[in-house]
Amino acid sequence: MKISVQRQDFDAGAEIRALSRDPKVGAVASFVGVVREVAMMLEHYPGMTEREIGRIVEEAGTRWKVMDCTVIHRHGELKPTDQIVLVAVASAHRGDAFAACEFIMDYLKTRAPFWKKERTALGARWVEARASDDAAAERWQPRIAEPKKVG
Amino acid sequence: MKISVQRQDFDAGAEIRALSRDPKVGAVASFVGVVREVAMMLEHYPGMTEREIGRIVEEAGTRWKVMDCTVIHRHGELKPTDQIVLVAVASAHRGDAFAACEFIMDYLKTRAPFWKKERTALGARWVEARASDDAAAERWQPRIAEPKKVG
Amino acid sequence: MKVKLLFFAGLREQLGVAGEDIELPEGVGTVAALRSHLAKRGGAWREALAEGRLVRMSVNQDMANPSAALRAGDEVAFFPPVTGG
Amino acid sequence: MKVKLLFFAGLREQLGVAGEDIELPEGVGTVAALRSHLAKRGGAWREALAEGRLVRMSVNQDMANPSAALRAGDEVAFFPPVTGG
Repeated sequence: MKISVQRQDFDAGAEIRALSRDPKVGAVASFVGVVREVAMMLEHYPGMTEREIGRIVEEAGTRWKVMDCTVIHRHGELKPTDQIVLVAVASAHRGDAFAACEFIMDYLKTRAPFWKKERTALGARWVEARASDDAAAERWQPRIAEPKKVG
Repeated sequence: MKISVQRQDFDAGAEIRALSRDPKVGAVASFVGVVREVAMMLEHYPGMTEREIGRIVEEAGTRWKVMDCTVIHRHGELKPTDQIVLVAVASAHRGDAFAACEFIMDYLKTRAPFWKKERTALGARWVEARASDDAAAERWQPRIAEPKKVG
Repeated sequence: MKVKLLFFAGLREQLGVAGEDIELPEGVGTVAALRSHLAKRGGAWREALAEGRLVRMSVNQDMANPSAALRAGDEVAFFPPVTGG
Repeated sequence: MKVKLLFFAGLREQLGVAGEDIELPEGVGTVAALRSHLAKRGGAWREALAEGRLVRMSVNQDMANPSAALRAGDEVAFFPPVTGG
């Protein structure tokens, strides 16, 4: 497992390649988030960020057969078309790899302490958290079972 | 849209990067299939393969907001840990990118004319089609509506 | 009328031939009829194309149903269920 | 007891401070109590930490509920809902 919070860019291909060195790996699902249209500054909480991502990845490992995983999240100044985040998950089969990768992204969006400040033409403004991201993370929650009636 | 059926390896990172040049792209979901444990020869039907992948990608574009897409599938002799296939989908948002990428992979597995022949210690054998792959593709089928009763 | 036949993967190996051009006899006008026609050659042909065997067919590089009609010059391929990806 | 405070993003800018070490008065033993205590400083503090405002809190780099207990030496952070990824 590799978790890195860094200023510099990353090479998704090299990271994916590194995850497929184990001959038991048959599938690597990955996601790259990219800056759209507006430049931004990404602030984070050093220390907690890595810990939180580690917990998210660990949680994914309890739900799916994850053989290895790499998460890289950039911080600092980013401009349109810059890569922001990479989540890559290696598994024997593609179903596990896809599900774990999407799960990690959804949770990263709602739990990892990063904040985006957009540099718009009208000035800088902090991006507001989106309800759709909460909803995306929410769908992975186990439904709480109805309490059993004691007769 | 880029579709390539080729012998040589590919650089997933460069392909992902190429899909994020458009500043409207915010998400690139991708999948790399890798040879597990046993060397193999991958045969295909030149011409039909590219057409069929094109149809699969087009179908994905009618279901999700796909901004661009790259599919590379290798053929010929491959050994363990070699990359076999890349599907990368660019979209504004991650939900569309993930769904379209998984859909294309599932359909590729059941519709694109490729056949794997494994080189095992006991000799070469053609891989049998798996029911689980049919099931994976099947789940994307729209449920057929019950015919309406005419009174 | 003449059509072009192609065979792939295990089916190609079993038949010992990758393709051939054949003249279809009167009455062989669909993919299913062509399959039966070829199976009648006996030996490996009967075995590989027997009704119980899972064989996929395409016409001019489009997946085809058994009832698909054939026309002169068509490229008709026979192959096992696919296993790529 | 002493705790270390950290503020991030819009909250840090609104308060004009990234962090401070403070001595907690008697009776301020939970994250919620600390928040109220800080809000009583008035001005930007009252506004930024008012009950209606969505503020997330962590203790020693773990997300914390308002009822989480504080201990001497804790690192307590206040920040807006996250927007990474």
